[in-house]
Amino acid sequence: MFKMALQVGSTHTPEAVLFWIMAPMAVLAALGMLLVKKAVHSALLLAWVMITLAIFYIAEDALFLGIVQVVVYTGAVMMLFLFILMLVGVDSSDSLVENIKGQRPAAILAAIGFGGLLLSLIGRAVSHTAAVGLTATNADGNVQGIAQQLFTRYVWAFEVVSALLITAALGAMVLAHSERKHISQRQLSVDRFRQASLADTAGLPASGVYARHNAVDVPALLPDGSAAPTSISSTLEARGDIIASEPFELTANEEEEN
Amino acid sequence: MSLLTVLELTPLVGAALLYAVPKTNAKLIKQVAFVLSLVALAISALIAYRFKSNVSGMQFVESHSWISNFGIRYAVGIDGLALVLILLTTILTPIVFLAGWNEADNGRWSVRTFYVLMLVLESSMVGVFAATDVFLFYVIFEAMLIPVYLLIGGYGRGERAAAAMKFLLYSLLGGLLMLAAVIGIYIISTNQIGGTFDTAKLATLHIDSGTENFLFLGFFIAFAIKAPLWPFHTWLPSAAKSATPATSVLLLGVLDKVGTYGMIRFCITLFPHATKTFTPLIIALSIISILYGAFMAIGQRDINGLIAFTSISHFGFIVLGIFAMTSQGISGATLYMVNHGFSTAALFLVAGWMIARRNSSQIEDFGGLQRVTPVMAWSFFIAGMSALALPGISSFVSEFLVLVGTFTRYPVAAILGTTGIVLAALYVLITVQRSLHGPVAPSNEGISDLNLREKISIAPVIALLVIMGFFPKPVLDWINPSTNQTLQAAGYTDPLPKAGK
Amino acid sequence: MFTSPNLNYALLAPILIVLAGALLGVGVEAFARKELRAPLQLGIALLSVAAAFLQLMRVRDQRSITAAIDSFSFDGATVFMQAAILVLSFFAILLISDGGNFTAQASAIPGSEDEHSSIAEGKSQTEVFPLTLFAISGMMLFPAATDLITLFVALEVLSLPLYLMAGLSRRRRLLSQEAALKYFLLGAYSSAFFLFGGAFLYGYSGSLSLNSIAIAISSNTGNDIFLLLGIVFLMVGLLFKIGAVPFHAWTPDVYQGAPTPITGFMAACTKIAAIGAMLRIFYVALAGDQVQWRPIVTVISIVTMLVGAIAAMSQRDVKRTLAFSSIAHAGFLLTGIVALNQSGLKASLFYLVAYGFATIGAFAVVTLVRDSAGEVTDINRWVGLGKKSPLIAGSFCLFLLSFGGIPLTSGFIAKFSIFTAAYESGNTSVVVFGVLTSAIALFFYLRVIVMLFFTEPKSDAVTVSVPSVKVSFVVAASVIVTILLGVYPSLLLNSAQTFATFLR
Amino acid sequence: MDISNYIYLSAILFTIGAIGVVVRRNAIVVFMCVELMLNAANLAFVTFSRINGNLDGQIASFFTMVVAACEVVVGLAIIVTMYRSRRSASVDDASLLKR
Repeated sequence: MFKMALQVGSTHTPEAVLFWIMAPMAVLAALGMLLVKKAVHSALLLAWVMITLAIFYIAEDALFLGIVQVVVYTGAVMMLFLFILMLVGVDSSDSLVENIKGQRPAAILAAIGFGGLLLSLIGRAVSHTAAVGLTATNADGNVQGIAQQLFTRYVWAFEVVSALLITAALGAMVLAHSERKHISQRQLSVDRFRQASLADTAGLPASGVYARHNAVDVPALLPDGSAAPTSISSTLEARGDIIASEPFELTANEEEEN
Repeated sequence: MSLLTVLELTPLVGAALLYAVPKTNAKLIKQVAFVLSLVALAISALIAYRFKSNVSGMQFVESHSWISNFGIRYAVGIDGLALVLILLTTILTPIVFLAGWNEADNGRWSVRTFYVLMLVLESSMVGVFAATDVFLFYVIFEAMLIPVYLLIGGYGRGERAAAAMKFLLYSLLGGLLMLAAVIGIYIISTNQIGGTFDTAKLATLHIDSGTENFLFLGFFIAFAIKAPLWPFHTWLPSAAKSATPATSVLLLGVLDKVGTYGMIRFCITLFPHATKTFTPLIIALSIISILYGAFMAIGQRDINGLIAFTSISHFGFIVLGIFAMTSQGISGATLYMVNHGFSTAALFLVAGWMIARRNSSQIEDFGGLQRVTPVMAWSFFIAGMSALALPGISSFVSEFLVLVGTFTRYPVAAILGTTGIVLAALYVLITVQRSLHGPVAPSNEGISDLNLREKISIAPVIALLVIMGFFPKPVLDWINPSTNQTLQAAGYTDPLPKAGK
Repeated sequence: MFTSPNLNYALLAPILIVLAGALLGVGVEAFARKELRAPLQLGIALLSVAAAFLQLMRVRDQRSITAAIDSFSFDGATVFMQAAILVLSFFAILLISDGGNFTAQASAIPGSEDEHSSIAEGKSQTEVFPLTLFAISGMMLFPAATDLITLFVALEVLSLPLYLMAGLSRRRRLLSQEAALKYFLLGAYSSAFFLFGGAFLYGYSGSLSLNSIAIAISSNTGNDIFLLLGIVFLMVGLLFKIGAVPFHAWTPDVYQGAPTPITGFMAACTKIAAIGAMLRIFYVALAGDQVQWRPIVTVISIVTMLVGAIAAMSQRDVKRTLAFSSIAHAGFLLTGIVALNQSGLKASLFYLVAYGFATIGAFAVVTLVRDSAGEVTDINRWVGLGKKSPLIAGSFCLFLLSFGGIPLTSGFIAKFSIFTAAYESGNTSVVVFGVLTSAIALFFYLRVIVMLFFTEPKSDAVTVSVPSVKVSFVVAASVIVTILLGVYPSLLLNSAQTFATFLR
Repeated sequence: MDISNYIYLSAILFTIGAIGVVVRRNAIVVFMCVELMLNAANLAFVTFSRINGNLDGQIASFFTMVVAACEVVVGLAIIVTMYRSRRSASVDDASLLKR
């Protein structure tokens, strides 16, 4: 499958070793991205693929891109992904249940066909490929070469990209920024102490407690003052360890006194 | 500016004027519309007066660049064929205005809208017959569907929305096929003589036969739907049943003639070879139309349905005459177009009055009208006789010419066509017998006869039916040069009379 | 060693003016008082679009392919399409500014207390205006770009604001956010295809510029398989953008969910930009390889027309119906690409303008039809609208007739000229299918007209809100243009003819 | 080693990304798959840059990275908004729109 005949398009052994170690791992990581259930794992696998690519870029005489790949892509973009995953919930995972029956096998089949076709076409194409290599082009340094191109030939596109950056910032603002009008906890407590009376500064008393005795063998009282036998554990009842509830019942005149 | 353009603009100006009249003043609106249609009639009379019948080719020619990128021009001009059809239009329009004075009162929209649509329709009918630029013809051909659609859907009876829709869809479908053919012939002209839509120039193109057949079919199917020829006729009965009498008259009397007119003007002139190829098929279709229409008419209980099916039969005759490719055949067919216009006008108008009075369109509901309403009954009788092609009434001449013209080339077809006449006698007489004679049905006793307005409006139609029956010569004089030209373009000459005749 | 690049700013100015307007708009968001923002933003947006148009008219006769080194071609087609985009955007901005279509606060959760209070406070998300201006600048650049990088950047500049704005609907916000998500994911997906295709074209020709790709094709130096892969992937990306079958699935959802003015803007202007770029790519860069791509585009064109027309019939939502109609129109427009001749370019230019005006007008009408809960797009509730407001319903019918290609509307001339071009190039099959599809499409346009005019209104039918000056202006202008271009198309056809050139 | 192996790798990664977009349901994962596709395209650009012997491909990659960064900002903002509204980032749950 791999044609070794083309001398111009071939490189020295170290790169081959690098490629044959890293490339299969990258493919496995990419496949894993598809197969793992948790989004976070997918993100980490993608980061791995990106780092692999960065190494490849450097191996392919694209030093600048290799660095940018690590800094911008793996560093910034993937971190953003991870942030969002944290926000949405790290546990967020896919249900791997199919929604449309037969969709997944069909998609996989189509993809294998698509990929196979693609690979075989490329396979036919590359036998004619002869690489020029970048040694001459990079004579003044890769970064210098890119800068030269970027600020002359592609300066217009470079200028227009600024519109894109502003759009992105503006877009994030529109969707995420909301004017604060919730009062913070701190403000709430300050307000509490500034009010006229300090009577309920520590908070209001808890509502409705009706028991007059705190032993477990004394029944609770219902709102109308009568005892509630069911409030006593049935074990105590079976053992007969119950105190008569009458003394604790709230009588009518007692209520009036209060 | 050619008088033709003036004639096209007059109804449009009228339509614009109607917007100056307050919407509520229905009477004034009707009067303005009627007067404008009379003005149009006068202008067309002037055109007819100035028309030179001994000159072949187009007269009153006018041509301006319209869409220069495609070589499209506003080009008008008439020969005898177009003249008679324009006259048919301008004569029938004031008649239907007068006859259907109260038709618009119960429509979905206002009276004004009705008359605006009618006047726009008149203008576009004149335009479609006058156009000598294929693109202009096509645009008007399609655009005039909209007013008819709105007239049926907005002012008709019964299942009017559905009928209007059916009409529009059929016509638009045909129109689109024609559009493909129009584009095709334009491209061929671009390659050969520089892009043009001028009919005369297009006739000089050399088209390879496969393409020509396709282009011919594009045009022909559009016209066959319009004409309507079996099997493209199914929209007609429902439209005729739902439309108001005035709309029906213009639709069947004039608008559908665009189909047969287009066959002569475009199919035969532009595609003579394809015409030869398809003639047997078309003759067969027209015979089927004649017989099918007649049989269906016999079985009809609805009076408008009856008229619609008789029309299908008559259109069969017209198409038969056209594709017989003899001078009598084409002249007869052209004359038939005019006569059929007046004959259907009479039928629809009288039938409309009958239906309005009786509030039913079933034939068996009209028993003994002869005794109750003699004038109406006689009018209906005469109209029926013209549909039957009784000698002495106009249709006879044209039907005779068609059959004679056909016989010299296609004897079998002519004989089969003659059966159609017998069937016509059957369905007309049965209808007349059922509706006019016999005992007076009790519910019919209170029916009033035609009032003065109705009498005035039907009188000219009946007069024309009779006059044209005895004295068709002036019209034939107009028609004949253009007939000969058509035959010449198609490369036919009249077959010599067989020895021993 | 480093020579500073020489840009022709006069020719880039139309784009730069719009961008400047957008930046000014961002500044207004940051510094202006709340109640001042909306009028200021509207003024800035309209002024910058108008100024850009004036500048464009000033330099319309200049031609240059080196205006921005090799990235930008200022030729006839560029001028025409930029002018069309600017005029239509002007209308779209008027619609956008017409109150009540956008959410009061995008960050508030739908149905929350927060949302209610921001509505009560009468807030509005005025960032829409700068976003629109950014999108316009991208649209202006996209059909003019002559290298793959600029094309890609322009594609993103025009898409990102649209993704955002699709999610800002005031009512049915969940639906709207969902539309934004779908639009975004599929848009990004298609960008990836575009880019991958670009990579292969670069691999084929060794250059990113369209002209060099054309030269590589004509000199036949590269590897044909790379070329084929490049064309196919690039095409997939572009077909996604114009909503051609089989990449059309997003269109109805996004059209339905997005705020109606944005839908109109998207439908009219994005189509011009995307078709414009496609025309340039296929006419300039890939014309030499037509044997490979022309059959594919022909088939896609036919299938797109058919699917759009047939699927539209079963729709019950006005906006979805219009979406499928736009799919069908994408098919018709692809016919112009298949034609691959000067008439094809001319016809496409005319078609885009005619379609753009009818579309903006139609969506303007959609914003007007409401009930107490807001816009009503259920077609069954539009029944009998013709009786209540004949003018508005009549205009809508006119736009539909134009979509259907009835004579004396602009749509007819557009279809006529594009079919003529295709016929001229020998692609009769496209014409035949085009005509057939027109017939099918007419069926559903007529069905809507019947509902509006020939059916009695139901009790729960909707009202037409009294149109503001802005909306009436948009509707009236669209009506006038649609009729004028139908009756006297030479007005625009002549300039389409003059400007139908690509500089190479 | 043949340089074209990088192109095979790029095609494989692109294909995996393209499948991922279709089969995965979580919007964030779908988006990550798009990123994978963009990375694959970048690898192709860089490799072709080496084969062609000019830097245009590397420039294209650079632009792709910038553009992708912007796209991520916008895309994640949209996804977060969606998530806040309905507590789910699944594409399937986003199906109010009629299919």
